Amino acid sequence: MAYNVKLEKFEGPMELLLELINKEKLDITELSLSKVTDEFLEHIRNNENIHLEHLADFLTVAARLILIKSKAILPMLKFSEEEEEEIKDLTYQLAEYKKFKEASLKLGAMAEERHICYSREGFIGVAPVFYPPEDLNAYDLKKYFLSVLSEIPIVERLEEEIVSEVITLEERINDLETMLREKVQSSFSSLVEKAKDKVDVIISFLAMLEMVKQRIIMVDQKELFEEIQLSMKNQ
Amino acid sequence: MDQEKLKSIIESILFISGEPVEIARIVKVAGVENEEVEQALLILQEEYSHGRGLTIIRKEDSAQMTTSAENADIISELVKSGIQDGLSKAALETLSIVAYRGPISRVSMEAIRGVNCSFTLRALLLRGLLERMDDPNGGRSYLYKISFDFLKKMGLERIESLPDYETLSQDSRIESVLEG
Amino acid sequence: MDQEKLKSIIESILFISGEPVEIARIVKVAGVENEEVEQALLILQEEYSHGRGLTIIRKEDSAQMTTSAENADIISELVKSGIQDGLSKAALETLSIVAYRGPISRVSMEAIRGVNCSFTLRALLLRGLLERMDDPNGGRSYLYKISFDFLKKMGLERIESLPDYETLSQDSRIESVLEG
Repeated sequence: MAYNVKLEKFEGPMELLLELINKEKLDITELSLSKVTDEFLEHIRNNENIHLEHLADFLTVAARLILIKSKAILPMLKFSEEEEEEIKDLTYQLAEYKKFKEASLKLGAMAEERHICYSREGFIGVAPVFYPPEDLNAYDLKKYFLSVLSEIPIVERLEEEIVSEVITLEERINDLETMLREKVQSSFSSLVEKAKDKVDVIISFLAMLEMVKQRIIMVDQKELFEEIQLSMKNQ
Repeated sequence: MDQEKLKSIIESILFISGEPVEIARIVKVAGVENEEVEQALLILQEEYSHGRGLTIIRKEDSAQMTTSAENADIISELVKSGIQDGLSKAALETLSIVAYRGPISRVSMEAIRGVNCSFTLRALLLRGLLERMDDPNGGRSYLYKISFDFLKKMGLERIESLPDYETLSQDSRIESVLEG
Repeated sequence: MDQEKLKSIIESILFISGEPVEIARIVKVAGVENEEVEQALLILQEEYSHGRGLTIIRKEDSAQMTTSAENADIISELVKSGIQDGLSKAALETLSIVAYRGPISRVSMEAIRGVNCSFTLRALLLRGLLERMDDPNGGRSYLYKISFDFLKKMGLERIESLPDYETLSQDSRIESVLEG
């Protein structure tokens, strides 16, 4: 799969997604998102150096893209209301993000021009007037210092949160995969025997769905919403 | 009070304070009505906006006197100011969302950027380009808004002078929900 | 250089400096002739001499922008008005950090609070609750500590008499932000 975007360039999943869509000169629609899903997943797989703090964010978007792509390829699949909502949200979010990405470029250009307004230090030469608050004592100072201490973010705790978030998301993607598999029965497992990781499985699965769509593999479905049997066309 | 006198008082107050001054404070010190101060400030801002070396920045309920943006090159050589430092891509994205949509919560910001923003927010707060306030809807969360230092850095007299402010400050979905 | 532009530059320079500025310095910064600066200054002085809140005074080879004499009362009123009986939460937090961690630099304080503190520090200095001293590690920065008067007011002989000073001043959470 050919793409030439480097991770360092991207601040987050929305930026990557926007770049992929812009590169294909597409508008922001569900269909466009489904078209760039593979590239997006490839990106996650190939960039082992995604920062832990950003991985969860990339996976969230990946999960939504997988929904969108499966919907585009197999319109007969039924999605829950919640899943439909997630799909709509992503299109909206990307459109919003695009506006602010563009605005941020303009702001960046403005900052570059360095047309800065400088302020002066206040009350130069004005002598301080000693005016202590009447009711403040040493114990109040202790109380406020304790509250300052409790507000200090603890870095390790943040990281733990992110790790558990990533695990939840991996489960989520795993569930998605299972869900799709159940809906479309096939000898899918043989396709993914050599899969390196979950993202790999997902990509293979989406690839298979794509083949269905392009009629490279046969689809046999007795009735709407019944199991679909897949077989290679040349078998 | 005579309007010319009030303008003179406002000039003195803004000059000596250096920092942003709340309109309420000017009202109190000058012993006049809020309206009168607003009116006088508008006139002063207008007077200072044409080829002068000083300018008056307005944000919410405060005003600050600064050097004018046109003289930035010359003044930057005289002052050592962190306000001149560059901004990262993440910082610019975050700032633009806060500038057009603030006061805004971290959660809403992340819903747009799709990325955890806590580190960027912390850095921007430290640099004084953002301010935070308690969320009036309660909880221990904050709302973020831009600061006077942000306006100074961009050379803006007011937030509404940002490009496309009218359109970008509106969230189409919120509007449609309200209408619907 | 256009005289209007030069006047504008002089306004900016005098404003930002606050102190008397040597004419020679203006000449150098603006890159013009001595004569031109003298001429522009005369015009500015004249413009500022009628009912304005600012004035430009000449002393030997220097010029200075200050508030005009007729607003002197207003300025002392302003200083008084900044002093409310209570302190804001930001002020109390800042005060407590200086108490337990002082003498401390503004940068360290901001790393601990996670927000820009310059405004709060200035207010506490003006109110005589804090003192600042030059940072022995050099630079143009200062270290802040609780003023002697305020210590006395709280009935403390030395800062170490604060409750749990030994443990709280060494808290590891603070060390972790300051190292980072």
